[in-house]
Amino acid sequence: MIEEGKEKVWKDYQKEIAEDNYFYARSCIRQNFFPGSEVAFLRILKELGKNLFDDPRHTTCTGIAYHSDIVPFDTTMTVVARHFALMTEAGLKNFVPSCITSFGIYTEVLELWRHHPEIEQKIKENLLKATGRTFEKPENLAHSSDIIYKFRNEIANKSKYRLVNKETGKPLRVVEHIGCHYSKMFPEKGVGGAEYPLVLTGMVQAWGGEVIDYPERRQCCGFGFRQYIVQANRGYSVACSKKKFESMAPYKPDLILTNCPGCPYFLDRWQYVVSEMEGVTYGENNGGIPVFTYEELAGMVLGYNPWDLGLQLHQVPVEPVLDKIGVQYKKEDKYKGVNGKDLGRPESPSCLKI
Amino acid sequence: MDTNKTVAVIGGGIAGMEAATFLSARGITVYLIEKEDKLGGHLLDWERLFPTMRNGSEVVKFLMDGVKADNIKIMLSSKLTAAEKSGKGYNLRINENVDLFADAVLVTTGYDLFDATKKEEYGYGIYDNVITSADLEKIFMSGKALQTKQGNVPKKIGLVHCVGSRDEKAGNVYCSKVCCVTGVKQAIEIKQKMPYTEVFNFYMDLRMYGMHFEALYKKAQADFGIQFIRGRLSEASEDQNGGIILKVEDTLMGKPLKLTVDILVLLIGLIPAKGSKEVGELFGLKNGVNGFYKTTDQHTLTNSSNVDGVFFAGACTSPKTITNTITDARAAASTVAAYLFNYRSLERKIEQNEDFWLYNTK
Amino acid sequence: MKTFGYTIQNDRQIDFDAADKKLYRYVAEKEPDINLCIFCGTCTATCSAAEFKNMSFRKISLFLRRGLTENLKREIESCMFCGKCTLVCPRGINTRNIIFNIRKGIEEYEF
Amino acid sequence: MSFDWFVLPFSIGALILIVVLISRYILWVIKLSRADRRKSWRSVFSFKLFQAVWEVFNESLLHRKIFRVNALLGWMHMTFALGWFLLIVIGSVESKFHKEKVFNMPYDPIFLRYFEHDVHGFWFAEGFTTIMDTILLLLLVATIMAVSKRFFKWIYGMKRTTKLHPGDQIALASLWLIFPMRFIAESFTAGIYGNGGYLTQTAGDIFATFLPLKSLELGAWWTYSSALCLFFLFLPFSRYMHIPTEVFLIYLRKAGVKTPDNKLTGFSEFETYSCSRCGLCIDQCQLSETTGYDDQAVYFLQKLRRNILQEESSHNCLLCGKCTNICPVGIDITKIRLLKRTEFAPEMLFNYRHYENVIHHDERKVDVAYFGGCMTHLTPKIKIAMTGIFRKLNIRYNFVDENGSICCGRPLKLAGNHMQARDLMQENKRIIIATGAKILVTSCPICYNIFKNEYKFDKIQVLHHSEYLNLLHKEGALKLTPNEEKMVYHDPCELGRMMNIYEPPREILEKSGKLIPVQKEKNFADCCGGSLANLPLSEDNRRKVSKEALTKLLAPSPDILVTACPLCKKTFSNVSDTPVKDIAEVVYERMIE
Repeated sequence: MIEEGKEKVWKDYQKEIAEDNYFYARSCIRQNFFPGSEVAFLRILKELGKNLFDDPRHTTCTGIAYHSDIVPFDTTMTVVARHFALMTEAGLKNFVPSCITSFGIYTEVLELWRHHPEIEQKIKENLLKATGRTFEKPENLAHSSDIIYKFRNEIANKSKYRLVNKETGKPLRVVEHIGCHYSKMFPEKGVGGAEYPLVLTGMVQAWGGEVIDYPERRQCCGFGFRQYIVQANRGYSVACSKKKFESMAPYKPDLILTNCPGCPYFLDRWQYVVSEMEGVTYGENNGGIPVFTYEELAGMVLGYNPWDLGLQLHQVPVEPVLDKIGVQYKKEDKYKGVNGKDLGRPESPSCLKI
Repeated sequence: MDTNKTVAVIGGGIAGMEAATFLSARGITVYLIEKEDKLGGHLLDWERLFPTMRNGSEVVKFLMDGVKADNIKIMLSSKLTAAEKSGKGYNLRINENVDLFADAVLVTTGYDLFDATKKEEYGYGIYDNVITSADLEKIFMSGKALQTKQGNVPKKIGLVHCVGSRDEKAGNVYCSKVCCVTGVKQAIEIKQKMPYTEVFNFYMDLRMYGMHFEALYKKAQADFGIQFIRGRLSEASEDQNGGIILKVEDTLMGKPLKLTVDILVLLIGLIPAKGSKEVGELFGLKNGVNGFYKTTDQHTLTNSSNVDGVFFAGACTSPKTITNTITDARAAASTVAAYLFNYRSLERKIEQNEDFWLYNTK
Repeated sequence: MKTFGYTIQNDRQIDFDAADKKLYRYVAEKEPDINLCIFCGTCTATCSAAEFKNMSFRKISLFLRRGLTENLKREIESCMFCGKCTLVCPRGINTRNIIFNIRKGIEEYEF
Repeated sequence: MSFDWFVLPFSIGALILIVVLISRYILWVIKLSRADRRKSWRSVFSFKLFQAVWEVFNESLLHRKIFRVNALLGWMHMTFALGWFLLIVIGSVESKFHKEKVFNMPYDPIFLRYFEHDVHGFWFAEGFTTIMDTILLLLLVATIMAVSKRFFKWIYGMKRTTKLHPGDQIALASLWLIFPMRFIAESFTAGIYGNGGYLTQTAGDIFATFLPLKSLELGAWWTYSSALCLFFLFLPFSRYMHIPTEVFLIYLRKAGVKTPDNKLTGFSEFETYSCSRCGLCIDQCQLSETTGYDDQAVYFLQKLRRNILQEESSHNCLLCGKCTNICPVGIDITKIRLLKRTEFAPEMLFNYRHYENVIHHDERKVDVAYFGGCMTHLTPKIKIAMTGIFRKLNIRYNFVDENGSICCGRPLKLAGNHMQARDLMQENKRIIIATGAKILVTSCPICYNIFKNEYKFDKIQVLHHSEYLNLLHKEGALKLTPNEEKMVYHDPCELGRMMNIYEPPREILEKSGKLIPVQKEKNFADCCGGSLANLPLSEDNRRKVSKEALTKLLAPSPDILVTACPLCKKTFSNVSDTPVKDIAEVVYERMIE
C-alpha cells in the first residue's frame, strides 16, 4: 500500500463543512438501534460549544419508503422541502442529517434541483399549497459524521483514552465502513470520496488507531431496504455481511467503525445470525468483532460511561475493546436502566461467545 | 531541387520525423521542433512492437536515418511559445529567444498517456503491485526481471484492457486503438520471460483489426496459454500479501468472478496531448469532440486544419498505430507540399460531414 | 442450528483462485485446441442437441476453464457427438475430441 | 538312429515353438463365442475343410493376392512359402526312402545330407538331390530378394517398408541365415563326401580347393541348426507368427466365424496374428502423408500384439477402410480398430433419456420418410434438392428431421460408445417407424450405414438417396436432361467401402452429364479427410488430407466434383475452387418436370 497515493486522493476529495449553527435532522431508526449515539452527538457538540437545533417537528425523510418503491419521488422531495423550511424558520443554514440514507436523499434532491430548477419550483409550490411554508436551500449540507470528522482533533485533544492497546502499546486495528449512500452515489460529497473514504479513517487516525484496508471494504453491509425488510430476502442480506466478515477476519480487527444507521446494526446482529445458522464466528476466541458508531467511539475516547452510550445494546459485546483500551466501567451496571433498575438479561447466543 | 520554402514541424516523434524526411526530399527546409532533448517521442520508451515483436529502436533508427538531411534543422529542447500570421506563412518564436519564419506549419504533437490514477478503483499509485503498460515497457527496456514490490516472482499476472478508453467515467469515450493488441503483445512477452506465470487478459472487446493481429491473438492462446476473460475490471483490492484481488464479471458466464494476481497491468489509453492544447491555442486550432485536433474532414481532408497553412500528422488527430502514423506523416508531407506549390489537388472541396450527431452533444 | 425463516445465500461469484484447473489441464494436454476458443457460440447455434436441451459447447469450454465441474457434467450429457460443431468452428477447434477428453478426464479424476 | 549333438538346437527350438503355438491357439479358441466354437468344430467334417485347404494353398503358399498387387513381391513371398514347404515335404519323403522307415526322427530330413553320404541309396536318390538343390536355389534367390527389399525398396515399387522391432529383427536375421547356412553346410559335406547335387556339389568342390572342410563341416551344421532354433524361438514374437496362424484363420473364416459387431473375440486374435506385416497398407493410408503418423494398420496390429496399444492409436484413424480393402490376408482391421475403441471409451456422462418424445411430426400418411442427417443441415442445398424432387414428383414424404433430430448414433459408435448409441437408436427408430413410411431415404451415408446395418427395420426399406434417385430414374418417374458439364464422382467411404454402393450413383450421374473416371475410385477411392471416425486429427492435418485427395480428384479438370455425402461435400468445399455438389443437387438441376 502506497500511503502517499491515498493522501493524494484524499486531497482531491475535500468538502466544505460548516463551522457552527447546525440544524440537526435525526434518523428514524438509529434511536431504536443504537439509542445512545444521537444523544452522544448532542453532548459532544454541546461540549465543543457548538450551536445545534434538534427540531421535534422534523419527520422521516421517506428514505426507506422511497428506496422500497412505496413513495414517489415527488412526495419525498416535498417532505425534504418541509425540513428545509423548518431549518429556514429556525434561522439556520447548515443542515446536518444523522442518517446516511437521509444524507443521500438530501444530496440527491439538491443535485436534481441544481440541474432542474423547474422541479425545485414545482416542489416549492407543492409545499406552499400543502403546508403554507416556504424555504431556502441549505448553504451547507454535512452528515453528522462529517461534523465529528471536522472536530476529530478537538475531540482527540479532550480525549481521556486513545485507541491503543494499553497492554502492548500498539494501535487498535479498526475496520472502517461507510454507508453506501454517504459517497458512493456522489463521491465528491463525501470526505475522501468513495474509493478511499477518509471520514471515518480520519477519526481513527486522530484518536490513535490504525485502519485496516481489506479486500471487501467496498461491499455493502447488506441492509439494502428491500433485502432486509422482506423476510425471504434476508438470506441475501446476511450473505453480504458475511462476505465482509470473511474478508476482514484474517486481518484480526479489534473493532468495526461505521457511520450509517443500518451498517452497525447489521454488521452487529448478523454476526449473531451467522453464528446461530452456521456456527461460524469471526472475532478472537469464538467471539465477534465489536461494532461501533462514530458517536459511540467518540464518546468512548472522551471517557463517557459506556452504558450511557448504549453499548450494552450491542449483540457482540464491546467489553473486549473497553478492556484493551483500559476504559473504566462497572460490569454490574450494564443491564441497569437510567433509573438504576435492572432491565433483565438477554438470552445467551448458543455459539457466539459473549 | 532546392526550393525557398520552409516548414515548421512541431513535435519530433514518429510523425514529425517521417513528415520532415519527406518534406526535405522535396527541397523544403524543415525546422523540426522537439520539446524534449531527443527525437523519437513515446517510441523511445517502447521496447518491442506488435505484431512482429520488432525492437522499437530499429524503427527509431530508420526514422533517424531520414532526418539526417541537410535541409532539416533539428531543434531539441525547443518549445513553441508564440505564432503570428505573416503573409501566407507564420512567424514563430521558440523558447522566448529564437524567431523563425515558416511558409507552413505541420503540427505533430502526438498524444499523452492516460493518467491511470484517475481510475481510483484500480488502485494505481496506491497498491504496490499495480502498474501500467508503459511502466511494463520501461521494465522490459531496463532488462530487469519483472518482480512484485515484495521481490517475488509473480505467479499470476492480470492485464486490464481499455483503461481510460471507451469509458465515459474517465471522460474518454473513444477507442485508443493500440491497447488491445499491446495487451496481447505484452502478455506474450511476459510468458516468454516467465513461462510458468499464468497470464490473464480482461477485455470488453478484443479489436484485432490489423494485419497479423488476429494471428498474434491466436498465438497468445495456442502457444502461450494466455487466458482471455471477457469482463471489465470493476474494482481491485489489495490482500495481505500485496496481491491484487480483481473483481470482474465473467460476462460470458454471466457471473461475477474473483481472481487474485500478483501484478496487475493497466493497458492505458491515448489521450490528447497537453502540448496539442498549448500549440492549438497559439494557432486557434479547433478540437474535435474527443479533444484531439479536428481535421477538416473525416475521410478525405485528414491532414488539414481549420487554419490556413497549418496541417496535422499523426496521433494528434486520433490514436494511431506506428504504421498508421508513418503513413499519415507521408500523406501530410504531400498535403503540405500541395499547399506550398499550389497543387490543384487542394482545391477540391467536400461537404462538411459533422460528427456531432454521434455523440448527442452540441 | 436455527434458521430464522431464511437461509444464507451462497455467493454466485466464481472464486477463480480456488478453481480446480486439473480437468482443464488434462483436456488441454490431450487437445490443446481448447485454448483457441473465442466463445463466439457458432458451435452452440448449430448444435443438434441444443434444439432440445441445454447444451452449449461454448459454455462447456467456459465451465472447463473455471473448474465448474458440476455444471460441466450437466451441460455435456446431452451431446450426441454428431460433429456439427467441429465443422462450423471458425478457429478449427476439434470440439468432439474435447468433449471426449472431458469425459475421459471426469472418469479419470472421478469427479 | 542318426544323431549328433548339433541336432539339439533345432529339436528343442521346434518343440518349444509347437508348445507355444498350441497353447496360444487353445486360448484364442476359448475366447471365441460358443456359437463360433461350435461352427469351427463342425466344419472339420465338411467340405469347408477342403475349401480352406485350397485357399491356404492359394494364399499362404502361392500368395496370389500379393501377386496381383505386386508381382515381384508375390514371387518373393511365394518362393519363400512354397519353397520352404516343398523343402520340408520332399525332404521328408526323401529321408523316408533313405531310412526305409515311415517314422523317423523329425530332424532327419533337415540334416539328411550330414547323416546320409550315399547319394545312390535308392532308385530316385539323384532325382531327389536335384529337386532339393533346385528348391534351395530358389530359396537363396528369395533370400537375396528379401535382403535387397530391406535396402532398396524402390525396386519393389514401395514407398515405405515396415519398421521392425527387436523380436522381428532377430527372427529376420535368423531367417536370412537359414538357407545360406543350409547351402554352406550341405556344400561342405558334399565337398567331403561327394553327396551333393548340381548346386551343392559344385559349390562343395570349389570350397574344397581352398577350405579345410573336414574341420569346418560340423561348425556349419551347428550354425544351420542354431539359426533354425533362433528362428523358431523368436517366431511367436515376430511377424512370422503369421505363417502358422493364417492357416487357422483361413479355416475359421471358411467355417463362417466372423468378428461380431459389438466386441472383439478370439477370432480377432487369429486375425491380428495373421498379419504378415507385408506393409501394403502403409502406402494406402492417407494419414501416412501427414507428418509423424505411425499408426497404419500394420503398426496398429503390431501394437495390439505386443499389448502396448494406446488410446490415441485406436482413435487416430479415419476408418476409411482402405487398409482392409488392400490387406492380402483379409484382416478386417477397420472393425478391430473400431471395436478396440470401446475398451477406451468413457462409459458414463451421456444421458439421452430426456430425448424421449421430444420430437413430433405431422401425422400425414406418407410413403417415404426422408432423413437428412445432422450434417445435411449444414449443406442446405441437399435439403432443397431432395425436398424439391419429392414435391415435383408428387411423392408423399415426411422430412423426419426437418426441425432438428436425434443423431443416428453412428458418430457415437465411431467413438467407441456402443451402449450409449443404443439409446439414441431406439428413440430414432421409434420416430421413423411412426411416420408409417415404407421407404426410408437418407442423404447421409453415415446414417445410411447404421440404419441399414443396425436399426433392423422390419418393414422399412433403407435407401441412400443416390440409390433412391437411381431407382426413381429406372422406374421412369424421374426424367433427366443431361448437359455437357464434366463431372468426377467421389466415393464417400461410408457409402462405398462400408456399404458397397458404387454403381447407383454412377448410373444416375451418367444419365445426368459427362461422368469422367478418376485414378482412384470405388474401393480404392480416397477419404475426403472429414471423417468423424478420427477424434484426435487436427484441423490442419485434416485439410492436408482433404487437399491431397482433392488434387487427385481434380486431375482430369472436371467442371464439378460430385459426391454423395454432406460431410464430404462440406469438407471438400472448404478447400476446393471447383464447385462441389451433392448428387441430389445435380439431379435436381437436371430433372425434367
